[in-house]
Amino acid sequence: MEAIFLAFILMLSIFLGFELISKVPATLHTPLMSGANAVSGITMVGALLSAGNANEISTVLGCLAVIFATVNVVGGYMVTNRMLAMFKKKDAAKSTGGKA
Amino acid sequence: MEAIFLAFILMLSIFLGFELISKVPATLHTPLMSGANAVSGITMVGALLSAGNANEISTVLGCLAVIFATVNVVGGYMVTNRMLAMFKKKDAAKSTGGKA
Amino acid sequence: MSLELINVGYIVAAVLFIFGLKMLGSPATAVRGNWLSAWAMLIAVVVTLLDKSIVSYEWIIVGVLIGTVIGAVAAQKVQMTAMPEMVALFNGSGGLSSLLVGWAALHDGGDSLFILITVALSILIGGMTFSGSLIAYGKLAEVMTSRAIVFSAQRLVNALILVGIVVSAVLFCMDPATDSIWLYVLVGLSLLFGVMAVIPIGGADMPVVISLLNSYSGLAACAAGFAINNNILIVAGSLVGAAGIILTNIMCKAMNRSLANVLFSGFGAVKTATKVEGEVKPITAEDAFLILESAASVTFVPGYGMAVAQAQHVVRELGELLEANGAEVTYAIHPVAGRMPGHMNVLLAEANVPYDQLVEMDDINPRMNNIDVAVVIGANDVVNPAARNDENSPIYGMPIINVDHARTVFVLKRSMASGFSGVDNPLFFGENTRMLFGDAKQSIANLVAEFKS
Amino acid sequence: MSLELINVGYIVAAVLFIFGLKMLGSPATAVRGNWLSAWAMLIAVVVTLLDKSIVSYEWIIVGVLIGTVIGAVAAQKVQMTAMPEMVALFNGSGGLSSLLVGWAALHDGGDSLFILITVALSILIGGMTFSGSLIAYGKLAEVMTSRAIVFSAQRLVNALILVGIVVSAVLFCMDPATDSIWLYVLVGLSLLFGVMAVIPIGGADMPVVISLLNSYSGLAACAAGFAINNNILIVAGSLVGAAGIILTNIMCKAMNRSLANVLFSGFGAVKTATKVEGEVKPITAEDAFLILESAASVTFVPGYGMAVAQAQHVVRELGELLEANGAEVTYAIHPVAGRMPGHMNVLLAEANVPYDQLVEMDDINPRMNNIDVAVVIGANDVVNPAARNDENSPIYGMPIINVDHARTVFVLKRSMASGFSGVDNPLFFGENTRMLFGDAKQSIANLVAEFKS
Amino acid sequence: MQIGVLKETLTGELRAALTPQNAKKLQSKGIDIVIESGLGLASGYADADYTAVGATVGDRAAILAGSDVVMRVRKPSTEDIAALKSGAVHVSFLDPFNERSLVEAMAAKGVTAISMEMIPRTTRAQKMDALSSQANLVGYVMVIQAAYHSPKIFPMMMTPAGTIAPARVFVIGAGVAGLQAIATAKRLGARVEAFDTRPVVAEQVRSLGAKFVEIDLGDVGQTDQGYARELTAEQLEMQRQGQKKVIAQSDVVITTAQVFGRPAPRIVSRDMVEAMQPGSIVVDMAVESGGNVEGSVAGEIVDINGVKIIGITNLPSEVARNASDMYSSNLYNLVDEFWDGENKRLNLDPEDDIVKGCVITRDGQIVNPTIANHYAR
Amino acid sequence: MQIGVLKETLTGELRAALTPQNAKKLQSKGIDIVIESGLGLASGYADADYTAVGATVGDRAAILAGSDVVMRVRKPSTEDIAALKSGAVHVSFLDPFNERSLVEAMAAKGVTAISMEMIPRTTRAQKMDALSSQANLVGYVMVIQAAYHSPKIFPMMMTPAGTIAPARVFVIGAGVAGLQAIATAKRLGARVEAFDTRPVVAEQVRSLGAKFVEIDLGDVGQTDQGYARELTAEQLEMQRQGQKKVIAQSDVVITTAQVFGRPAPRIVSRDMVEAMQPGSIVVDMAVESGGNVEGSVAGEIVDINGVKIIGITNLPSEVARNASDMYSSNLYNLVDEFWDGENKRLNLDPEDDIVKGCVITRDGQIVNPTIANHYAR
Ligand SMILES: NC(=O)c1ccc[n+]([C@@H]2O[C@H](COP(=O)([O-])OP(=O)(O)OC[C@H]3O[C@@H](n4cnc5c(N)ncnc54)[C@H](OP(=O)(O)O)[C@@H]3O)[C@@H](O)[C@H]2O)c1
Ligand SMILES: NC(=O)c1ccc[n+]([C@@H]2O[C@H](COP(=O)([O-])OP(=O)(O)OC[C@H]3O[C@@H](n4cnc5c(N)ncnc54)[C@H](OP(=O)(O)O)[C@@H]3O)[C@@H](O)[C@H]2O)c1
Ligand SMILES: NC(=O)c1ccc[n+]([C@@H]2O[C@H](COP(=O)([O-])OP(=O)(O)OC[C@H]3O[C@@H](n4cnc5c(N)ncnc54)[C@H](O)[C@@H]3O)[C@@H](O)[C@H]2O)c1
Ligand SMILES: NC(=O)c1ccc[n+]([C@@H]2O[C@H](COP(=O)([O-])OP(=O)(O)OC[C@H]3O[C@@H](n4cnc5c(N)ncnc54)[C@H](O)[C@@H]3O)[C@@H](O)[C@H]2O)c1
Repeated sequence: MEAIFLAFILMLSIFLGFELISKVPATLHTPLMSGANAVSGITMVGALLSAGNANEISTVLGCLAVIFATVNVVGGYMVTNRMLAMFKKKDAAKSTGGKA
Repeated sequence: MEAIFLAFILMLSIFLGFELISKVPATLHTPLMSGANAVSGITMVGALLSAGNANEISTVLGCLAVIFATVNVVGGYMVTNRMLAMFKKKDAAKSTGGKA
Repeated sequence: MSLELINVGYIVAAVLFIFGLKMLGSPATAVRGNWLSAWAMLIAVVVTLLDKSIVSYEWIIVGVLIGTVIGAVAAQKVQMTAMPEMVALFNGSGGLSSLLVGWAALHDGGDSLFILITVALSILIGGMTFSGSLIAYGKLAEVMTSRAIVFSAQRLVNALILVGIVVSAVLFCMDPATDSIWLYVLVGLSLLFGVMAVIPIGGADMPVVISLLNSYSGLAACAAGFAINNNILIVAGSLVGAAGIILTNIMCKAMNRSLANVLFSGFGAVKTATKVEGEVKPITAEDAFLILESAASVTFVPGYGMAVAQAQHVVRELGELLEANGAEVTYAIHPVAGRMPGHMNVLLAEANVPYDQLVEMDDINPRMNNIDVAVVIGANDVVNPAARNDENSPIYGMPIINVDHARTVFVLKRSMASGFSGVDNPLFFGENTRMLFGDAKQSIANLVAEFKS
Repeated sequence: MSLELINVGYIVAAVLFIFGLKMLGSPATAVRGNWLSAWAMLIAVVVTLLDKSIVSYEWIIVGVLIGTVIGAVAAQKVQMTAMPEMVALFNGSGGLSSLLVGWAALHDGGDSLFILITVALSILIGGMTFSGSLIAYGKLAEVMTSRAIVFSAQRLVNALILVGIVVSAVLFCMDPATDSIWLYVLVGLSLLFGVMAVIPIGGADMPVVISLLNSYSGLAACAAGFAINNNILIVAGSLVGAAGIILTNIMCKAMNRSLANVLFSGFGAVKTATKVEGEVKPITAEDAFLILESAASVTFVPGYGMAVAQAQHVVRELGELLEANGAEVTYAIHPVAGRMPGHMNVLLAEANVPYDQLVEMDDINPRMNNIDVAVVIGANDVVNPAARNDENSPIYGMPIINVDHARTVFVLKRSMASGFSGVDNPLFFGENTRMLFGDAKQSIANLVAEFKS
Repeated sequence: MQIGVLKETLTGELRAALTPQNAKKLQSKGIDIVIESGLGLASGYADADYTAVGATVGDRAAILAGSDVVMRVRKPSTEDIAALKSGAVHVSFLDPFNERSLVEAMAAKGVTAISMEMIPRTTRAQKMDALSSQANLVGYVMVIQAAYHSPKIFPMMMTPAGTIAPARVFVIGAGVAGLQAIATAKRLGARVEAFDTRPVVAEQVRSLGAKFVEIDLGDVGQTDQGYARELTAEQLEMQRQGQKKVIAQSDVVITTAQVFGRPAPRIVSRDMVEAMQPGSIVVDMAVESGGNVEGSVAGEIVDINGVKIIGITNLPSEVARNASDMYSSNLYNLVDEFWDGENKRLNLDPEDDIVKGCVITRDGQIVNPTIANHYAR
Repeated sequence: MQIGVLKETLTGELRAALTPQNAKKLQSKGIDIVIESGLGLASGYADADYTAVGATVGDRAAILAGSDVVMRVRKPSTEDIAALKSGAVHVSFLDPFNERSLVEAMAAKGVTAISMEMIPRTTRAQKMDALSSQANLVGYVMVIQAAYHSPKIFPMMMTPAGTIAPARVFVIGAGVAGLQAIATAKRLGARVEAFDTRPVVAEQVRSLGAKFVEIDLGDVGQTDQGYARELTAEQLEMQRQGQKKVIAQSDVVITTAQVFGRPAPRIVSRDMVEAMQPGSIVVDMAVESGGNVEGSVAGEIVDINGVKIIGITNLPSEVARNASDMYSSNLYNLVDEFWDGENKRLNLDPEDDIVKGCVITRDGQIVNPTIANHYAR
């Protein structure tokens, strides 16, 4: 029965994912890609569970997984943020430029 | 744990419901409302389970529920279909009218 | 059939419901969407029948037969114009069913707190959906007055009912006998609450209310789903619940109102509701577009406002789009439109409107009642029916362009202000008049954008 | 903390992820969207750490610290221009993590077939995401050639690898030892497959590939979620998987290509990739709009084609929209544009273009390299750089409007046909030239529609 | 009933008070139309065109003596008045403010005199408003005159032999004629600016795509008939100063400023004209009522330092065909409005707004209060 | 080097061959400019304007004798040619096809004669193309002339006193002048139709928003210089028939049909004119080269049954200011194109396309092959 629930969840999430992103301006393509990439670092949760596990091999694999996942998460969010900030700056520059 | 899965499912479904309907032309408001109403007749599934139940009171209540739910489902889909058909006819009339 | 397999069926049904709802939102796919959704329902019903917990089928068959006959006959017989009230009835029927399912769950389900709460919720939501839908039906079918019914202390009464509902629900959950008095109280109050919620809303707003009740009936199904622990009820119910709210919101927007305004305006505004005649009916560019799109003949009536807005170029663009769309387009020029003789000619010539589309007042008036849409662009005095009807009007006797005889009139102006001669214009309150407020250039540009999107 | 409570945290995280992704799609909310999503991640991580099955934290702390330092330093140091390759690396890292999580699940999870299959899937998808991302990085950072790498029998090799993957996965599931040789084969082949899938794709298409790989890494996380039976991994992973595919599709559309074309064109079309010079680069109205929207200075260069298309009215409309958008708009008129002296003046005056926006060739040319976008509307000879550069050209010596010096040039015409003087125009092949094919009026109208939607 | 239509006697007056089209419409109401021979010749209508629709051609004296309604464009001579039959209705421009003796003669003769200038400017009366219909054409004519005499073209042209800047046209007074002048000059591609003392006009000028020159004159306003109020001497001076620079830059200046019932304001002084470039053109529409421009001479083109001041007097006659059509329609609409079909007569109800405005004399009295007041002062 | 610019002697010729602006540009190249007194007066330029930019005012005889380049608008007299210095360059309109004696005189004198008519019609030479620059203005002028003389207004007006239909303008020959005429008439609000024998013109006419009248003449085509070919007698007849109806309905007919180097085709016959409404206007641009319209007289306005045929000859002089500016720029561009800055002289490379086209005589020879052939025939 658990598998059934998971299947429901999977199905609904996929649909939701499809619906969420509809019309994105080209300027946002890269930040959005990068942001989505950071979310895919959610595998970190799995890595944590593995790393904290009693089983030794699992711990080792998990620890490696934690490293990589953290790189993905931390780097991903920061890079996205930098991209979006640049974006904002340009807008600001434009509007002040317009006034000058 | 089951409640957790159900909550996930509920949350995702609600989000999906919000995302599904975005820009609907006014002419479709009524058919869409009617179509959604038919879907809400899904309570029929519950009614069936109740009516088929061993418990007597449940059977009675369930049987009534089946009646009402069936009215909703059958009537709902048929009415929606009629509305949409009228819609199509108008379009057809227009295009032939244009040619005449 | 195992629960797992049944649920696989439910997943398929859910997918189809999702596609179906999505497709219902677009004219090109709506018909197929409805079919998909119907198939989904069939699948859900069939796999459910295979459930091992169903021990007898007699009652089911009887119920389904009765329901099918009633539903089918009603759906076939109903007049096209009576569709909305029929939908209201169906919707109420679904709500009642959820109420019953919740109730039945008491008898065969467990009695964990979780289940009790969900049962109470299905009764509450199902009950108010049912009674509210009946009232909506009554108003639309004019079985009862379609006016907003208000009385003093209405708010107080409603508040009391709500308190009563909460109290009885709590008491019921604390002592969950299947024949608990609180259960009956809850049922009664829920029904009452549905009635009270809908009576103060005017008949013209009923479609919005039905859409909202429809959303509720989805939630009721969802609650029932929790009560009997059934996935498809939860998924489909909450889908409808959410989609219904969005749709309600869209419908409110199309009427240029907020949901709160629709639901509660009745309480405050008894006056506006009674003043049905003389009501100004604003329209959005989106809806105006839909009407224009299906029009076979459109006449533009420009006035001084078109000149002020310098809208001539976009007007011609719209004219061209309408022509491309198969409509016959004319520009009806009143001799005194504008502020100098030939004012409109200067502008329309500048915008390259072909001369043969310009028609004089005397040519257009006799065929005005064959015109689908007359679009009045910043004209006022020259389309003022008071010049025809009201002997006391200072412009009485001036021939006007009889746009009020057209099937539909759009008036594009920025406000309800009067024109050059300073007299009020009854056209704006006409039955077939819709006001598209805003700068004429902007309004027309919006229409053009609609045509292009 | 009980599993239930942890999952409540997960639900909150999921809701935030959903909002975050949605908001990332719109410029106004993107920054907040990213923050929401980051919070969601934090919540998910924190509640996970409360899980009772976690017995030791040392390794975790070490791992997190190392990962944080690497990620933060890399994200800080990277040049703005090198962002895409950095994203590729991060993505690969995530993929590798999923591979490892799947693998680890073998050691502490059960070994039901379901789990084995999901483990195999996480290894496959995670592995190919990892190696594919590395290749994408290499191409973008020009660590390796950015050209499409193709060799004969490539299809055959790829097919063999795929077969190998399936076979090893099946064999592994049939005999699921934690040190099964097939496990290692599967890992190796997955990595190889990622490499093989990306090398035949040209460097210019890498962003699309990264987006696709990103979608895969979401799916990998999802698979890992099934392997360890974790809801948030499934929800977030599949959200990213689906959203990534949609985004990939949007990006392909913006490049006017199909996904299949991006993924597989390398196999067939070695030639087009090398012929970079002398290539005609068409552009869609949508993309032209995006460039125009962010331009601070736009100059229109009308020619005879504008007259033929009678596009003057829409041109002025576009000009107004651009001005409203904050751009400085000019109309550069070449003295011989059109077919009679002053031809463009007649048309632009008709369309009410203000006189002070008209500039002469000699005024605009010196400041052309500060112009963001020059929009050439049905002009040809008067913008032909051959008049400047090609001594053999019959129009050599005629002064032209140097649109080729502008940052970007859009040329609106119907075909590659030459103009009045019949000579070819190298402008059309310029590095910064984009051809917007079609009737000029229609093309401009499309741009206007984009601005309005 | 008989309507007689007289041929114009003033030299240069090419208009006719009735066209065959309108004659036909009147005939179909059962009215007998008698015209003087040659009535429409100058506007392109032969006598035959009139007789073809049923009108008869009559002798001038007979028309005067025998018609119940006499129509013409210009004011009558005293002899003509004497020849009218008592009780007849006489419709024409009359200039009643300045033609006191004529008006009194008509009153004495017992004629009902309708002055076409005095049609009130209400929305309802617009179809009879001959001042507007003629002023409208005049606006067009003035621009064509200016273009004809200008050594520069109006539109901008960017050509291989250099760029021709658009002519700058400045229109002073944006009433009916002024607005049409603005529209016409704009059409020809000129860069048009305009000024008027009535503030409401700014929006109307902009509605034609031209620029309104803002000159702050303090409170000005307009009469309830929509006419301009007379400016104080001080305001007039402010206006002159404000316009000076604009005029100096203009290639064409068109003045249409009039104040109903008074001499036209003098707006453009000689020094302003002299500050203009040689080859510039000034058109003074108000030349007959005193002139807006210093140095303009009625009926002449004056050259001041290479600037031509055009003082053509009978501007509507420049487009006589359309002017006749318009004027004739105005008269037809007037008759139509007050026609009593049963009794086949004009029913000029003294209580009617329009009648109140335009009927000057009736039953031996000067019945129009504005005119009566004016004379009394 | 010295450039001398002569005042025009032909009566009614108001243009000047050089304006102060261009004089200044030439001066800044190190060229001495000498002008005849009064050169620019008629186009609004005083002698002082020239001297202000460094030109000197000289005596006509001295200019002729002392200049290396002589510029003017119209062709020289034989006396003027005799007074030139041998080897001088003479730039003007020359009408070389018809002025054989003048050309031969110039050759005999050893003058390099540049004929402005003969500038080739290539994209590169457009800036020197005086035929185009003047024709362009003429297109505008013809419409203003027509509007001035017409008793009807051009634009449509729907007014309280009835609707004025737009004037119908028919333009025959849509070359440079014809296209500008179409544009101008359109601007004024007329309903414009046009016809030309060259099929490529249809698109150009439509690109101005006017209607092209389709008349099937069989194969016509154009020369590689873009000029029209002469029609056969049969084709001309087909054209006349096709146009007849359009002309009868038109309020204004403007003809610009020319065939380079030959008398203008006779397109509008007397019966067509007679079929027009009284008050209609015909403008014949080709009146000097024989006339497109039967009955048109150079320099006169002929009235045929109420239809006016305008045969004004020197149309560019109607807008003398702009015409001078354009022509002067053409000449400046010509000098600029061939100026040898190092040696401070004109370098008329005989191999250059433009030189080949426009230089008629040089070193005592008639070097232009087209003209030489024409004379030989
Ligand atoms: N033709 C002539 O020669 C002449 C001369 C003088 C006077 N008149 C008089 O002018 C009147 C002409 O009638 P009409 O119907 O053309 O004009 P009108 O009665 O003056 O009405 C114009 C309407 O346009 C609206 N408007 C103004 N600016 C607008 C904008 N930017 N966008 C949208 N709407 C705008 C105004 O309403 P909002 O403010 O609500 O937007 C106004 O009600 C008649 O009374 C006539 O007698 C005519
Ligand atoms: N100004 C004058 O007085 C004059 C007189 C005679 C000749 N000329 C000559 O004309 C030329 C003028 O140069 P130009 O750049 O203005 O024009 P051009 O060189 O003739 O080029 C016009 C371009 O417009 C395109 N076009 C035509 N119809 C179109 C439509 N409906 N939509 C979009 N594009 C369209 C054509 O390409 P597609 O077919 O591919 O669409 C063509 O390449 C010069 O060579 C000049 O010498 C000028
Ligand atoms: N109600 C109607 O339907 C109707 C009909 C026709 C005219 N009108 C209105 O009547 C008004 C008068 O029109 P008209 O053309 O007959 O006016 P007019 O001929 O009396 O005067 C012409 C213009 O000159 C202006 N003027 C006066 N003194 C001036 C000065 N010192 N400087 C600059 N300008 C000066 C006036 O304001 C007016 O606009 C207009 O507003 C017109 O719209 C209304
Ligand atoms: N290459 C360039 O840049 C350039 C420059 C200037 C002109 N041109 C071209 O040269 C061509 C000639 O221009 P133009 O105005 O000097 O020509 P033009 O003065 O020689 O003739 C005027 C027009 O009359 C037409 N015509 C001749 N016989 C006719 C008949 N029987 N009926 C009707 N029309 C008749 C011709 O086709 C021409 O269009 C035009 O196409 C013009 O575009 C090209």
